Amino acid sequence: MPSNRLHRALIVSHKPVGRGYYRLVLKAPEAARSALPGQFVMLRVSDTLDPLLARPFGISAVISRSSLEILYRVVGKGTTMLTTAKAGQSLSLLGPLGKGFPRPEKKTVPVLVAGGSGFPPLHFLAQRAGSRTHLFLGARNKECLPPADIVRSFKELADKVHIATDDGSAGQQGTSTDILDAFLTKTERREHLVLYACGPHAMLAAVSKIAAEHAIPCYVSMEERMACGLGACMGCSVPMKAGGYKRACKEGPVFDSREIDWSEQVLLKLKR
Amino acid sequence: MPSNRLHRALIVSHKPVGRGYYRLVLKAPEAARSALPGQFVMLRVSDTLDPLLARPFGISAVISRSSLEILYRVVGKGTTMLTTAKAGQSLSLLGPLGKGFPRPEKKTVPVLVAGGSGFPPLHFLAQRAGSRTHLFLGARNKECLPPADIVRSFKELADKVHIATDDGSAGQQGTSTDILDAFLTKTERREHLVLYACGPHAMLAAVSKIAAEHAIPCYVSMEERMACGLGACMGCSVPMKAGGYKRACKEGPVFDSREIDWSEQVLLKLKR
Amino acid sequence: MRKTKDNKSAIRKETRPDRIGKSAIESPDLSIDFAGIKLKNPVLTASGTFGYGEEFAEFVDLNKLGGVIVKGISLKPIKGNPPPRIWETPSGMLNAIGLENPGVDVFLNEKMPYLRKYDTAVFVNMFGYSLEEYVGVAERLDGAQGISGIEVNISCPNVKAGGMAFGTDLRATFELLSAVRKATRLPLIAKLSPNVTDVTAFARAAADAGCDGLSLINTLLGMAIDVRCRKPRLANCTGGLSGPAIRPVAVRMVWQAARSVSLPIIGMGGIVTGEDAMEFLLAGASAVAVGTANFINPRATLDVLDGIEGFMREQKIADLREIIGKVDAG
Amino acid sequence: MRKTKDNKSAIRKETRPDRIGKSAIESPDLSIDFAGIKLKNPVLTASGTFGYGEEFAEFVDLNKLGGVIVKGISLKPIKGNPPPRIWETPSGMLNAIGLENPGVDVFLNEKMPYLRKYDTAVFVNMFGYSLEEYVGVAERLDGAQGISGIEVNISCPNVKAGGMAFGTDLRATFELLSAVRKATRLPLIAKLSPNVTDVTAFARAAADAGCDGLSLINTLLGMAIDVRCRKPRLANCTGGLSGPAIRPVAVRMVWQAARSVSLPIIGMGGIVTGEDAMEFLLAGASAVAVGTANFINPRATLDVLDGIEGFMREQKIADLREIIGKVDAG
Ligand SMILES: Cc1cc2nc3c(=O)[nH]c(=O)nc-3n(C[C@H](O)[C@H](O)[C@H](O)COP(=O)(O)OP(=O)(O)OC[C@H]3O[C@@H](n4cnc5c(N)ncnc54)[C@H](O)[C@@H]3O)c2cc1C
Ligand SMILES: Cc1cc2nc3c(=O)[nH]c(=O)nc-3n(C[C@H](O)[C@H](O)[C@H](O)COP(=O)(O)OP(=O)(O)OC[C@H]3O[C@@H](n4cnc5c(N)ncnc54)[C@H](O)[C@@H]3O)c2cc1C
Ligand SMILES: Cc1cc2nc3c(=O)[nH]c(=O)nc-3n(C[C@H](O)[C@H](O)[C@H](O)COP(=O)(O)O)c2cc1C
Ligand SMILES: Cc1cc2nc3c(=O)[nH]c(=O)nc-3n(C[C@H](O)[C@H](O)[C@H](O)COP(=O)(O)O)c2cc1C
Ligand code: FES
Ligand code: FES
Repeated sequence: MPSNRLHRALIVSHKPVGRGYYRLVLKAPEAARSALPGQFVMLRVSDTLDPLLARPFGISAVISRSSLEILYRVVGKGTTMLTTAKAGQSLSLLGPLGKGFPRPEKKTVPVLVAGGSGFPPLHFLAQRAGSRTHLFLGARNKECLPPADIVRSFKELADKVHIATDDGSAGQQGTSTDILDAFLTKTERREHLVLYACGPHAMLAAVSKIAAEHAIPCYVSMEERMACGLGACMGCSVPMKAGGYKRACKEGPVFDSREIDWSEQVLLKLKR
Repeated sequence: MPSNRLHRALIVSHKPVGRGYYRLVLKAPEAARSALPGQFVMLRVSDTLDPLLARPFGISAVISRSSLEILYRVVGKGTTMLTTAKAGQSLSLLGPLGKGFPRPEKKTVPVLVAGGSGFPPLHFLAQRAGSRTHLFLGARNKECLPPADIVRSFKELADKVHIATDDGSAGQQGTSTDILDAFLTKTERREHLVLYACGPHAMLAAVSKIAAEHAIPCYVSMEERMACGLGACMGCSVPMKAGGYKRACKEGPVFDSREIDWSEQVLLKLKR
Repeated sequence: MRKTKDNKSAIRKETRPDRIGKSAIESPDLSIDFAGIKLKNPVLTASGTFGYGEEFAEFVDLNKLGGVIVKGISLKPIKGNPPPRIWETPSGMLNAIGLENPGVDVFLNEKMPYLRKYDTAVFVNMFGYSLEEYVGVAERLDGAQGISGIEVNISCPNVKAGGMAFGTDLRATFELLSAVRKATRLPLIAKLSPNVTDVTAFARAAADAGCDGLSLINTLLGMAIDVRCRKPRLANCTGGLSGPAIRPVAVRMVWQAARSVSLPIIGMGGIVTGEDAMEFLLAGASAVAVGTANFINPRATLDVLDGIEGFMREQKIADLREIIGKVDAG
Repeated sequence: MRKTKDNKSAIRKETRPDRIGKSAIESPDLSIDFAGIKLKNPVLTASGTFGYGEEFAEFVDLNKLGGVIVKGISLKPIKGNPPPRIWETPSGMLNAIGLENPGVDVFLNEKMPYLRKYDTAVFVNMFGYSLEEYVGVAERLDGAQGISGIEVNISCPNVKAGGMAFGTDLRATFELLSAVRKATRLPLIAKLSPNVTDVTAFARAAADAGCDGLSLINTLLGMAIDVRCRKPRLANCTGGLSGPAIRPVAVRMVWQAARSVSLPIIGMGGIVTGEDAMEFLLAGASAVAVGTANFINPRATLDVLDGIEGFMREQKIADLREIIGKVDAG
């Protein structure tokens, strides 16, 4: 019973793409075939026991019928180690995992909001959602934006890319939520808009609030710490308004923003 | 106070050389300059915490004024990981460590006895000792002998290379100690012979016994498990006939075979 | 599969003369009788690391396992601790899940039917916040079908009351296990805490209370701090350390316990490979459980099983009894 | 350097108003007053991992360290355990050296003169096989020059009598430390065993016995087995687990102890980097000791020191007091 979600994935290419990011293309035909925007994979960065756990990464694109793309930022031990993996080697890959973004309906105008390193799953969504898409990108400064190539790719895929930086070094000065709010306020026909957001918790809470104020549906991708990715360890819990927790890896990572208990969430997680 | 024994050593070349061995050439000028046959280095095989400890390897040759050679056999986690290090990368190297073989005197005829993967320090000794040297190599079968290139190099360096295999698949049938004993028995002028041995403990004990029977000086290199290589952890102890222990990394790894308490040694260590 | 509980204390099974010799080694016998429960092989899943089986059925044919030990069950549903609940450490991880579970009734109605479809032993890990709750769960499990045994968790470091509070007090351990013993006829396995000075005293208390086996070890109590935020990495502050990092402590405790009581032991703590499992068997465990390794490799249980079988072949060992407890400790 | 022991229980040092503000952050103040002993900085060497200082002098300018804690010393020379004495484990190592040492007289005559040449605090780790031996060593050290304090090892897991036998029994701990207390006027630091159910009880016993500080943790008792030879990897059978693997347990115990007694603590267990050290300081340690890391990097102590200093600069922390015990545990 070899599962079709556990793979030795061949590294097709692996290159730095600027601003601290790497682009990793993996050959994993079954995963590539079934992957949906918003889903993720767990990658083991080495065969040693330190680091021990696999790392979760969103799928940023399906490149061909057999390959998928990961865009990752080097932030710590695991991602640093991952950078040394060479094309031709293979990595243990588990996925696709989780539930993706609900598929935009025909008339929907998807509004994507990315903060920090939350853009990869949204890139895949843009790839699938077609040209009506709006993308909001926010960062502290120009250097913290996604790699220039990715911004370009977004510009090709989407109708419009709106950029904001705290210091005004690129796009408008402000946060992505500031310019999102302004955009929503001035947009007249809001009934087809749906928000899809991924980024730090504080930003997701803010987006969620704006969505509620404008009465627009909003889906957020919650990047929690994960051990198993399979719903077994109960480590990736997201607090629900209705009480209790749901698992980001199984019932998520994408949730309807109204389901989530943002008060507790924001309180506890201001770190990220 | 940067010590001249702690280095980031550049990998000059790193290749498999057959029979499960790799040849690693490291640029470490200060180490190369001062290294003596019988000394060793501690190499960290990766920057992760698993495997945690550095691995000890004898110096098998000094290649140039700035480089030294390590010959290692892939036996476990650390050596497997080491095989992935590429020329151009650098490794943390501590050494040269320990006391080497006492330098053969002018008239000495060095008789080298290598068992298992114990030949690398003897290769360096052969390199320095000149052409009077005799070498005895023993292994279970042909495939367990040192790599063919190394055997060839020994043949160039030494006066005579005597080979024995348990199954007779190369050289004479028997153990290296069998043919050593026969050689010593038939050699008439034994007063200039000095034995230098490296290999499994059981073999060293046997060589030591033969040396005593023939009243020939004998130096053995004791490859104990090591943590620090610096005499601090007290982990690498060798039991002494006079009582107590000495540290292989500091007072050794080379000892006069008469100093060692072989009874306890053999009893406890038959595993290796 | 019939799950008998006669001949309780025995780890042994009848000798089968027809399986001795060369042919036996080509297909070594991995079956064991654990406290009267027949297991196909000694590889189980550690509680809390394998869900209720279903989560892993895509990767592991549950029929191939010696048994499944399910995530801990309590009388009422439990919400668990707030996140963050996990943190990675060198060769290990900390968790403070807080025993989130749907409660014994939902477990019996929604999870057991799935597990009953398989021909594998099911062990239900359970706990309570009071002696009465422990007894309550045991009573409900007693009547249920398809349960091979109960693993009583008296060692969870992640809940304030209950859990470890019982498992680190000798008298409380004895009283609790005695009460649970009265509440069920199912084989009882006490899961001991490693966070004690002398694990053998607790092993003896479990034996005295009438338990049929021991599980050890649960996680070591640990803590990690985010030095920039100056906050614990876990919302619960402390958590349980598991994974390869703790294996030497686990092997030691299994060895100590095996020498001090005659109960069969399920050994666990950092098992990733067949060789790791062999260490526990040699130390005296009759079975092993794979925990954290399931997270890094969903097929870890089967890899461990293959590893044990391969090892037995290589070493020409026909029967597990030639291994269990056979370390030569001088 | 003058080593005073006035104002014993204090971890504090006088405020220096001239060092507050921006310039202070550019060169943060790492000095501390540990139990009345002035240390240049909080980085010490863990006993048994740094020899008697000399072994590392080639790599580390001892004058730069907060202090050196030497390998454990006993009344008479001790031969130690037979080999094998060490074994590597995931992110850790087991050792059963058996406290090999040349005895207190040789130490004072041959090792101390070397250490006295340096302007760094020297702590002598010591132990005995009986209360009388502990007292005997303490008496000899009391008269000696250049010793800043005594670290009493009541927690070595590798000797049958003595060591851990004291450290896992509350009453024995109290009696032993009280007796040693009477035998010397030097600052006394009790090195506690982590192999206990409740480390805070032992911390209190040490405080009650008049100790001036605590060291924790010593190694966790562990075991590893060579599955092919069916023998323990260590001739001593069990050994002490150290290294990054045990860090979460160590941080937890320091945190627990710091909350239960007011004695200053030397925290240790798996420290490799400055950030690792910061975890211990935030958990409540006033100083840290680097152990196993010295084996994988002989300059580890200085790297840890640089890491702490760099962290303080980055975080604009002028003084260690802004860190010690400052974890926000909710
Ligand atoms: C569903 C999901 C999708 C993700 N997609 C992407 C992606 O497409 N591209 C990308 O660059 N990153 C993504 N991440 C984050 C990525 O998993 C972490 O950056 C990575 O695990 C860090 O590993 P490390 O060993 O380098 O860092 P560590 O040394 O482990 O930690 C460095 C920092 O990263 C944080 N971190 C560690 N593990 C996780 C984790 N599992 N989830 C979130 N934060 C973590 C830590 O809190 C710490 O602050 C995703 C995370 C999740 C859960
Ligand atoms: C002074 C000295 C010089 C040495 N010179 C050489 C050399 O020139 N070439 C060479 O191939 N090997 C040499 N060795 C042996 C080499 O250190 C080990 O083979 C290596 O450490 C194994 O690492 P590993 O992680 O691959 O094996 P592991 O997975 O750690 O263990 C595999 C096997 O190797 C044994 N082993 C592990 N560590 C050591 C150790 N430190 N010393 C001895 N045995 C060990 C274990 O007991 C085990 O049986 C030398 C050892 C010493 C002490
Ligand atoms: C995420 C997680 C959840 C756990 N939940 C439970 C539990 O509910 N009940 C229990 O007795 N043990 C629980 N454990 C402990 C494991 O069953 C096991 O005893 C421990 O993790 C050591 O084994 P390992 O190192 O192989 O993981 C849990 C462990 C982890 C990592
Ligand atoms: C090889 C070795 C020898 C040790 N010897 C002693 C000792 O003599 N006295 C003592 O109190 N602790 C001794 N220890 C324990 C250390 O001082 C320290 O408490 C422990 O190793 C945890 O720190 P670490 O993980 O940084 O090594 C020894 C540890 C090791 C690894
Ligand atoms: S990561 Fe394990 S349950 Fe979600
Ligand atoms: S290896 Fe540490 S003393 Fe020899």
